[in-house]
Amino acid sequence: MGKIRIFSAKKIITMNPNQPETTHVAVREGRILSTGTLEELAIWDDYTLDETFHNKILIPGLVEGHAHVMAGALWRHVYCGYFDRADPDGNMWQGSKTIADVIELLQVAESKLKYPALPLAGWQFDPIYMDNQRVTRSDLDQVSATRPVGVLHASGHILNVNSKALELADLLRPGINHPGIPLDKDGLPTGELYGPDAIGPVSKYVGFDRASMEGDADALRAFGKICVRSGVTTITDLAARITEESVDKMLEVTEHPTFPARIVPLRIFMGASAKDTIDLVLSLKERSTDQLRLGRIKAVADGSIQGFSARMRWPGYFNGAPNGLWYTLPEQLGELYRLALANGVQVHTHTNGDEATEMALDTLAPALNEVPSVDHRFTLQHCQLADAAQFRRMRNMKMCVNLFANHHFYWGDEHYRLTVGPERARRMNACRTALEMGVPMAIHSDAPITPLAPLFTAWCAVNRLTLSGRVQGDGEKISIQDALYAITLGAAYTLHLDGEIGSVEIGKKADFAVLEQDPIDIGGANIKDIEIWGTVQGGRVFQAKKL
Amino acid sequence: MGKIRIFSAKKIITMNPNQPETTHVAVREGRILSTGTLEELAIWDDYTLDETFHNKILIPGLVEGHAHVMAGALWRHVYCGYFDRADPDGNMWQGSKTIADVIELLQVAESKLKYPALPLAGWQFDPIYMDNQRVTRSDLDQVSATRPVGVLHASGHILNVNSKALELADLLRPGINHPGIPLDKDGLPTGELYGPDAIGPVSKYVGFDRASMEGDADALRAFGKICVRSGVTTITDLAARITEESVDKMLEVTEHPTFPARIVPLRIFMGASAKDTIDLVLSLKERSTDQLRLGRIKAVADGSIQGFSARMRWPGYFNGAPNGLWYTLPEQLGELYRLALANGVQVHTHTNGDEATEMALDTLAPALNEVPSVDHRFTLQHCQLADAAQFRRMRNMKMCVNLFANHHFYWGDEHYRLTVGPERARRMNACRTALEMGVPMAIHSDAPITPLAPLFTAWCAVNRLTLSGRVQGDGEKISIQDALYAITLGAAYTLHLDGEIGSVEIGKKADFAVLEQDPIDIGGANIKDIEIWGTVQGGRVFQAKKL
Amino acid sequence: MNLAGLGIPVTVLSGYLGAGKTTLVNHLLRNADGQKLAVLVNEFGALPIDKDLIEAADDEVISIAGGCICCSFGSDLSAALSQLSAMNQPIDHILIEASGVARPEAIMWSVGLVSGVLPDGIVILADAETIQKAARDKYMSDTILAQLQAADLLILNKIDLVTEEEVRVTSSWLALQNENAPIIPITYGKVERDIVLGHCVQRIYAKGAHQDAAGPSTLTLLPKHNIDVLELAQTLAKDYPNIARAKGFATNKSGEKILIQVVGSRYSTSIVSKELPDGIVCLGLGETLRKRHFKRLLHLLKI
Amino acid sequence: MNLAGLGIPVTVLSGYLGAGKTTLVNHLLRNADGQKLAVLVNEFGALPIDKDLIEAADDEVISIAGGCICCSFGSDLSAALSQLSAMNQPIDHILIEASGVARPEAIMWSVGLVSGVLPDGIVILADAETIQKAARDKYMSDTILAQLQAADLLILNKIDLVTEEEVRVTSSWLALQNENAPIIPITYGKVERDIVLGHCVQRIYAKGAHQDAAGPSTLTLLPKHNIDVLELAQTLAKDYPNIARAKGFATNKSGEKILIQVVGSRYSTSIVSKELPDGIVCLGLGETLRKRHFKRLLHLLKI
Repeated sequence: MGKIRIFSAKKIITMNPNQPETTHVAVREGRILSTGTLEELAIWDDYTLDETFHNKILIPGLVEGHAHVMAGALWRHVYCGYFDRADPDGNMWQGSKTIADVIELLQVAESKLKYPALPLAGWQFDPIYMDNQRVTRSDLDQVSATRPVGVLHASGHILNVNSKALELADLLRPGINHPGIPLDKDGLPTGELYGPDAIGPVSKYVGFDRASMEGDADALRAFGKICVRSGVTTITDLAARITEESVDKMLEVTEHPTFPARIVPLRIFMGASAKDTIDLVLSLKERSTDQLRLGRIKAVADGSIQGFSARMRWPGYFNGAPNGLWYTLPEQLGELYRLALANGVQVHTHTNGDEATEMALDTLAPALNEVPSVDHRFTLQHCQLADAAQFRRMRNMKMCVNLFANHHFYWGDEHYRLTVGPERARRMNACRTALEMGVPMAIHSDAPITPLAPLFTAWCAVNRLTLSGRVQGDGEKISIQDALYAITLGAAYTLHLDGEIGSVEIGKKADFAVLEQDPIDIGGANIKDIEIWGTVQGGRVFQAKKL
Repeated sequence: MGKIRIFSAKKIITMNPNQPETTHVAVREGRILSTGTLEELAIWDDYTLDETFHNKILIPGLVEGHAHVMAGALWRHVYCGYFDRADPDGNMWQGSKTIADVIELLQVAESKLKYPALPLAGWQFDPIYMDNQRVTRSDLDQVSATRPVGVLHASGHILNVNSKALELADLLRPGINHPGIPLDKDGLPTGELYGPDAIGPVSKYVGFDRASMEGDADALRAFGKICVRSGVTTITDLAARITEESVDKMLEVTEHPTFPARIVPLRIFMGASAKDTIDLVLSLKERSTDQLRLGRIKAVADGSIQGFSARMRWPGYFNGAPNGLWYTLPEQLGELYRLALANGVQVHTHTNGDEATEMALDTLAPALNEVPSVDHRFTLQHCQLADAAQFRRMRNMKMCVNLFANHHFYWGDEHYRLTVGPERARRMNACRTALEMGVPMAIHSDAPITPLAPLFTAWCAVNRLTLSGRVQGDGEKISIQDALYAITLGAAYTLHLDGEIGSVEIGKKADFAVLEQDPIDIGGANIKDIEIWGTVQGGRVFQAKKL
Repeated sequence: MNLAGLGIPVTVLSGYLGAGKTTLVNHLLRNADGQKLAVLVNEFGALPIDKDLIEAADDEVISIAGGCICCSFGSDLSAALSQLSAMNQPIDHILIEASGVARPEAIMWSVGLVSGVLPDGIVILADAETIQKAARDKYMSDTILAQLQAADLLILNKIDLVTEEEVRVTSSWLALQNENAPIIPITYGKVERDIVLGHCVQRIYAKGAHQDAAGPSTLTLLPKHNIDVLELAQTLAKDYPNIARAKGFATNKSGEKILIQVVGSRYSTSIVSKELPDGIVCLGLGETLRKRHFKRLLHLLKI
Repeated sequence: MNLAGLGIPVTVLSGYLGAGKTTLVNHLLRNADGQKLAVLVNEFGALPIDKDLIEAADDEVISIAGGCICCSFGSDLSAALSQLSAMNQPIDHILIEASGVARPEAIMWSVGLVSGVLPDGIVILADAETIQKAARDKYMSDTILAQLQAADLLILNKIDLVTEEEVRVTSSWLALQNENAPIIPITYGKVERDIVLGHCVQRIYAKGAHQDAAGPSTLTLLPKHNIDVLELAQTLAKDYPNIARAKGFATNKSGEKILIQVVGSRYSTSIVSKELPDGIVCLGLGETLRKRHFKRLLHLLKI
């Protein structure tokens, strides 16, 4: 039996209604032995008092229910985003405000590369904030004419490459006939690649190899560091191409004593039959550890709204774009649901458009009738356009939802004027309706699509401000308390982990986010500005500054 | 793609919490393209601005979840009711306050009939308000001695006929031995016929043929007109004897461009086996159109409270009358429920007495355990005497309820002093309990049993006044908002249509009730007095005055 | 048998679900012996006619071997009865198979309002094994007891499934529910056609007074004078519980020819205009009917 | 058949779930007739290869009798195609079996970006019994219609399950959805290999111009002069709807050797560096192709 360590804090917000606030928490064997006053805790046994947090606020370790290890992987490339952002090691990267900034940033990075054949890649480039100026291969040829260079947009749906990259991919030739590859006056591609079909054949030449896009050991380690900086102690990898082999590596990384996060990878349903996928995750599940929770599946029903590939019900896209794409057939999804229910495997389903949500509901309902399950917690991920009637159906089917609250801020203005129009933009990610209809709810960042930062995500759900400063959907705002619940117990519930994490309670994991300010006192408008000192995960202290 | 028409209104109450009130709604292809300010709507595409409603209030088209096409059919006969009422064509019929009034009314109607053999029928006669004076064949012989004459009471359970009608039915003879057919001193029937068994053999001779009682094309058209006058855009025909053949006619009528209502007929479970009934509605379902929604079943467990044929739990009827009648065996109901659940067919069940409600619950529970269904929305119709424990069971079984709010007004005093006594009279149609126990709820008129007028029904649920002016069951009153919800989304939910109708939201049907006054401003005591200009149904404008 | 122009006799058959109504109906159809039966059903469940008996079926009417038919009366019994009585096909008897929720006496009242048909009797079927439990059912108890109380004849089916002692106990219990109706114990729905349908009267003409070898115990009374017909009918109905049925003609003191019908404890008399020989056939239960049991009766008839 | 070094021809096969894609693929593999096929699948469901055809299987590649192979392209089609074209094993044709949600034209665009392979045609399969209902499906309607519209050849499968009249009606409906693609009615997935894969051109060398006994109606055009090759290709694709495929070589007016490929209404021409004899093989639908049907063509070719 390990020794007891009692942490004191200025305030501990427990999310446990029996004792909403306290000042001390006793930890043993990585778990919470008890919370209360020092006097109450002292009677357990001998202890060490740790006063590191005496002037900090402790809250339950935050839970990110929808992110990707890629959020760690991308930092091996050059950050070209518009907003300032800290990398996993805590270096602050200034936002690039112009195309020239981006080119300069890449030139500096290029000058540091050793071998001439090494590719150079940038990411999170967002010309939406630069009057949507286009970038062609001649722009990137300024960075290098000899090594392949590519810059991935924040949306993930556009890649700009230089001439060398095109040449390597055998695309610097006339006669290319692809709607995602615009041609210049000279009949050669401009270097702009639109959509995964066009990006696919080139991305690997500029450095976006499989490891970059899906994560490897280094990426996982970087991912862990980002978690500490954002107060996250449990996080999903929501569309992992896990195999029996890749799990070895993940186990090695996550079991390391300094790895600071509990990873919940969901195997993506793609490229294998429902049965093979279930068999795989059932076998992976057995290999789960405290720090690596395997055995769940992620299915994808449609694409994205801003990419116009989400499936929309009438009247479709506001700008008249044709309806989006199905990524999985209803029949295949139905087979997956039935087999998963029969095998006690949880499935999360990506739906963005409201038609995709409807299809998922229409598909799960008969599966549940056939294979009843009292507590399946099948979760719709994103589910951005669901209306009240759909939330009622989710409640009736005991489903959960994980809404993409960050979308308001980053794309809310685009949704308003381009993709779905004012009315649906106001109801997007309808947190309040979800709660009022009784659907267990979480909110997420989809990192790296938007930065991992649950307190920022909470701020989005509380304020519903768009980048231009408009409140979009006043009726869907939720309270600070509801938002804090969503990023702790709410997200834990969607993973069947609310019995282990999400609140500061006896027996749960000793997972805390360590804050410099009190999220309740600071007020809804300022939650995003709270400074995060670091985390405690499984009783181990991780200070962001010292990673 | 059709043209956009934008309606302006003084105020649009949307029932959508994201945007509870607005001023404009854009309509395309019969559906709501968007709601909001004119500026927001204008950016969709070219539009026509329609200012017909600039000084009116729009609310979602009202949904009547329990009515019968017979409400349209009866107007082909003489209205003999106590209250003033408008017929489908808008002519106001003055209420008959005395027996003499009724006789005179019938005499006038008789004088206009051409052929001597034509029958003459009156309806909605209610001697409850005339000291319960009896009417015999000699009274009606004053109307005609040569043609058959009949007057149906408002309850539908008593028919008065003249001598000629008895003669045609071969009942004007001595030796009749039937408890529903009282005899005069001369040994011949008095002309009063009590109960369906006694009414049955005579009704057809006075003009209450099948078409009158169940509806035909003309009745359906009249029904549609009544809908417009009461703000209703979707309505059930709750005990239809639909066949493959009769659907042809219904389709023809409802598909006509000027037909103003969406009809939801529920096939009655009577005279055919559960399996045959399910097979029939499954085949009918395929023929559904936007305006005619087929594929649901109505079962009947018991009779009526005021007719003493409802099944009561202990202590039974207040006046000591013996317990009522079962209309369907529990075993047959159970078979229907199981087959319906297995085939995804929705069943609504008429229960009036609390024993009937208990039987339906006892029957559905094992069926649901055997054939689980996550979102069946099986609904109890009337369910007037359910207590809190029964509502809790309904919630647990995910059932819905449609309560007969109008009963308070029309029979509340009778229930108090005669049928169920004070305590149960106060809990009848327990709207508040239903909502507090979490049972999705609608309220209804059962037209033609009481007049179709959802705003009046809402008034009944809000005020719970009896005809004598007493508040009966103060604790079961609900708010105006809850009542408005019940007659829009609440009723839509019981029909699985809350995703299509019941609120003014993007994508839903362009169905509105057009009101002269604001139901919120006017206050609960006056909702029933709101003037109804007409409706918009599927984007088509129907002005009551111009029908 | 449209006896003497008085209308087709109508028997109402009821009993709770599982009592054996369908088996009994099929037994009667199989043993119709030249009688043309019409079966009216208000069925929620499966069609109650064995498939091998069905000759043809359209939406309305199912034709059955031997000229019998079956049709559904839905919600309009009067119309169905009127149609049957007006059919070209001669019908000897109408059997209404009422649903388990039916009030048989109400059905019989309705029958009484229709011209061309004649109420005969209410026959209620009970399963010897289950009737007492069924009569305690949470929901159906009062309905089942009311049906038993409405019976003119009670048929206790499936007695082979219980002991003789149990038959006695159940019979006593049934007699408590309805002290007037004779109780007829049977197995497999095999009840004597004559007992249910009362087509015994023609025997008067066919064979005179005698005892059949098979069939129920029969006794034919042959009044030799004009008698008090009403008193005779009452006596047969009330004082001889072992007479299940009696049917025949007698001449009353005013010289009018009267049809007597007795079904259990129900009796009716009707004036008949035709000239027919006097004679009343009685069908007995249990022990053989013998003249010595009928002393008061014989006295009454001055036989 | 890596014709004249232009790359391995790639056919995209698609159609909604249940149209019969798997049966058709297996039929082609069974009747490969010495051709080495590679089948690329992006399968969510069961493996689409009949077990008896499989010779060996590892995680990546399934070897099939007759030197054919099958592999899954997962999410990276380009990589899979590159690998295939670089394999030691010579491959004559690549068939991509696309999933039911696929946009076949998008797949073909991607094929067009890969060196070493050559877009051939998009073949869409439809079930004669279900296609019209499937095309009204609440969710899949627009996807299915888009697939039909993307077709160069439409194969109407399972025509044995419907009447001739229904085949006519369904064919007309298909023609409304895609007015350019020839419609090929078949049963049990049994389509002529040459029609799907277009391996007819070697006949020029093997047998010269003649009519096969079995197989689709064939006509071989042998231009005797340098001609306007583009006009020839266009004419074959647009003006002769009963030509499902045409493939072969001709010499253009500048003296360059040109490969002509026609799949339904899609055509392509490519300059070939090798020296090959001229000749174009046409595969017909329905009635026998005869030279007299091709007057304008013959005039063009100056034959």
